[in-house]
Amino acid sequence: MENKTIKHTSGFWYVVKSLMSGLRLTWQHFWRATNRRTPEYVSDENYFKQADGLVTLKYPYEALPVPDNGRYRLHNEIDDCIVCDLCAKICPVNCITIESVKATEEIGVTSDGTKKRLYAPVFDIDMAKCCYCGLCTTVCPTDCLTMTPVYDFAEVDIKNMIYHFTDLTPEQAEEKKQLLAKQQEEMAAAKAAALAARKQQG
Amino acid sequence: MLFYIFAILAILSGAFMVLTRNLLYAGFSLLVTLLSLAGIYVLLFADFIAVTQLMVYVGGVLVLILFGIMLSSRVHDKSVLSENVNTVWGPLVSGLLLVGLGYTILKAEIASLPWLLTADTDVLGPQKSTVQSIGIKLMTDVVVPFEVASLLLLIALIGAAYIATDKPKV
Amino acid sequence: MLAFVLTLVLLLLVVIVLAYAERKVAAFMQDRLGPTEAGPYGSLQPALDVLKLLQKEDIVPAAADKALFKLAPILIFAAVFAGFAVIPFTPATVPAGIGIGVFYLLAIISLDVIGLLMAGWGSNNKYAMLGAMRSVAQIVSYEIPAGLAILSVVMICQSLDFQEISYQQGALMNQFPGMEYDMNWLFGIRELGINTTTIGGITTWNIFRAPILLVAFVIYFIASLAESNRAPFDIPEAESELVAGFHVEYSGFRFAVLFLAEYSMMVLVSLVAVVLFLGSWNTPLPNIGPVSLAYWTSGTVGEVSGILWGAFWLISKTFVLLFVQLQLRWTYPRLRVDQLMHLCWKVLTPVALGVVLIAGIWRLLMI
Amino acid sequence: MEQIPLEHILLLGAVLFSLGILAVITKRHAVVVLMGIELIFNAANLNLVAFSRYDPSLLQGQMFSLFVILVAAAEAAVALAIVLRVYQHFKTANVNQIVTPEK
Repeated sequence: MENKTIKHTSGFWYVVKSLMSGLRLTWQHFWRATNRRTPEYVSDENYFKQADGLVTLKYPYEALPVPDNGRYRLHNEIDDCIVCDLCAKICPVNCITIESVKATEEIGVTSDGTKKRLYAPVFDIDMAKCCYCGLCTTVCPTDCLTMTPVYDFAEVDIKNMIYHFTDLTPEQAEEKKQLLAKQQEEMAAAKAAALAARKQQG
Repeated sequence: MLFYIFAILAILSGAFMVLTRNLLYAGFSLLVTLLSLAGIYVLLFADFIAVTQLMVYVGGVLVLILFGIMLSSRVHDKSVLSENVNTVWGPLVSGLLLVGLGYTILKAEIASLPWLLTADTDVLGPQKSTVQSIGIKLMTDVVVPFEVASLLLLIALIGAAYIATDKPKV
Repeated sequence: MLAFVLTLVLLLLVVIVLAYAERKVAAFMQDRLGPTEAGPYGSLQPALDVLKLLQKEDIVPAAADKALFKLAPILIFAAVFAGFAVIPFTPATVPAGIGIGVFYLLAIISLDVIGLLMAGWGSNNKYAMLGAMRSVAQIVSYEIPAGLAILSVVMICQSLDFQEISYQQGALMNQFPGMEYDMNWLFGIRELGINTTTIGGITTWNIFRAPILLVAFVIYFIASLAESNRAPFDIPEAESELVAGFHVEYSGFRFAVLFLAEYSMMVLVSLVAVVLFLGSWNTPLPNIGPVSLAYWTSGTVGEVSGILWGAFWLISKTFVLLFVQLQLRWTYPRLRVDQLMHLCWKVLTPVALGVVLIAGIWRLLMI
Repeated sequence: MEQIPLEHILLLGAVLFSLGILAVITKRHAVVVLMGIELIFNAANLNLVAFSRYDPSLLQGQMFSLFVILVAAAEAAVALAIVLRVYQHFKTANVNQIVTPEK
């Protein structure tokens, strides 16, 4: 870089001039206060051409648009979820809690054709803990866990930051658990019967 | 009547100044005394003196005194409190003085002095203010004291600045 | 009593407008929006602020000197408010028209200093104490150049009465009792032979009829900024070092009173500047031949038209000066203490002394 | 305006004067002693102004009191400078403790 020596000028008129230039600057900003920045998307050609004027946007009424693929709040499409628990395992801050109950038979098919064999009586994501790393969405085998462009989800009570994605009511969950227990009992009984039959044979 | 209110205020705050042990309170009660005296000066047709009293005493001397108190006492211990000494003969002397002065004043029957009875008491005159006559007098009759006073002020200023400056230790 | 209430209400109104203007002007100069929510364009914001302050708890620190702490805001406000008593608002109305108004004003402002010391000491807080000490040192110092600048006006006008000084600066001069035959000359120089007595308007403002007073005006304006603790002379309440200066410990109603006193001080010094230098309540428009703009925009003395025109001109000029104060606050950085004292004692005071000397000579040219 | 009786003003002056004397005698802090002296000055001034009312053309009392105020200001400035100096040296502003130790 060019080595420029700073010139120290002094003297009455220099002082007046510098004081005036300061006033001129603030006056110019005051004068341009009629212009306001418009809430435009970054790809808009006007976006970088608003050097003058007020930069504040009145947020709840106006907001800069976010990209369509913005990655903010997590959303789980429970119909497509196979409750594989991968997301909970990879989460670095442990913000996902999943409990699973085996289904007695095949429940259905996700939109990409995978068979669903597990119920999820608990599928909670604590957005207050989430660090928005996006690892859970990468590992999700059925692409049911996604990040949405919603970014304004402040709550008064921090408990409301826990999002419940399960589609089962507690009663249903209890019912499924009992079904599973019954099936397992039956299977155990069948197994015991089969074992006893084999012993008799042998 | 306004004069008696001011007089009682001046005496009470003056007494409080003497009685209180807190130096700061003494300073602020002196403020009340000075203000009520300024009020009395207005009642005595001395508006210029009254405003000068405000300007010099309240704006100057009292601020100096308060600064003096704050700088010459440690803030966080009890040193803004000051003990009284001579509690016996101090009040005695001043009480005797008061009695003597009061006796003299009452005995003198000042109101019936011949030159007071004949004196003209229309101080303000047509201009409703003493400023003009004081200004003229400062430039004519008392011009020498005026100049000497300005010299005195200059000397006091230089002297005070010199005394209070921190001299480098030799 | 009526004058007291009227002045207080008027002052409150002006202060509320000023508080709103300060926030809006500051926002616009920093490319922000400022208050927008309360009322149209946020105009109810200052009123709501006052309401909020009044509802707040009145906290008196446990270690504070209770009596002094409680008394100080009242004393500060009383000192500033007493200054308004001698300001002539219109040709016919002045709350207390005393003959030595200018001198009285200078004296009563110095009462403010005592209140500041009281607040600083009473808070028993090192920041408050430091702020009060700085504030007092600053106000006492800057009273000298301000006083000298005012002195030069008094020498030109030959009066300590604000109303007389006001009348001298306009086309209505000869209507003041005792000045029926006085005359104004262009630039105050009789030898030029141009009589501006009936032209009035801006040609008879003090900064125009004795141009040396323009210098005095600049000196007074700078000193008045320092006296009202405004930026760039706001070291007494320098947020980054002293939190808030002498009013750190105040909250609720007492803080509201201190806030009011601070803004009243700004209004007062601007009013004094307008009255002494910028033609008081006189119109800036001169009479040009048959087009007697000055008379048309002055109304008749003592009637409603005169009162309205006078108040209008006085208040609009005051707001121009207040706007400049606000703009200065958002333009210049804060001065250091030594720079502050340097400016006062080594720049402003000698220049002001020179102005007093020249004003004396100028007065000789005027007669 | 009603005339204030001269005796009452003089009595007020006498009371303030004795209070000032009392402060000077009984107080130990140098600044309070100074305050007592200021009170005495004011008492004297009050008398001067009171008598000046009967001297409208000359105003000698008012002129005198003007100079008294002026001298008081000068005196206060110098006295406080001395008090500060004394405080720095002796670490006290108590007039009874300011004693130069004999060697």
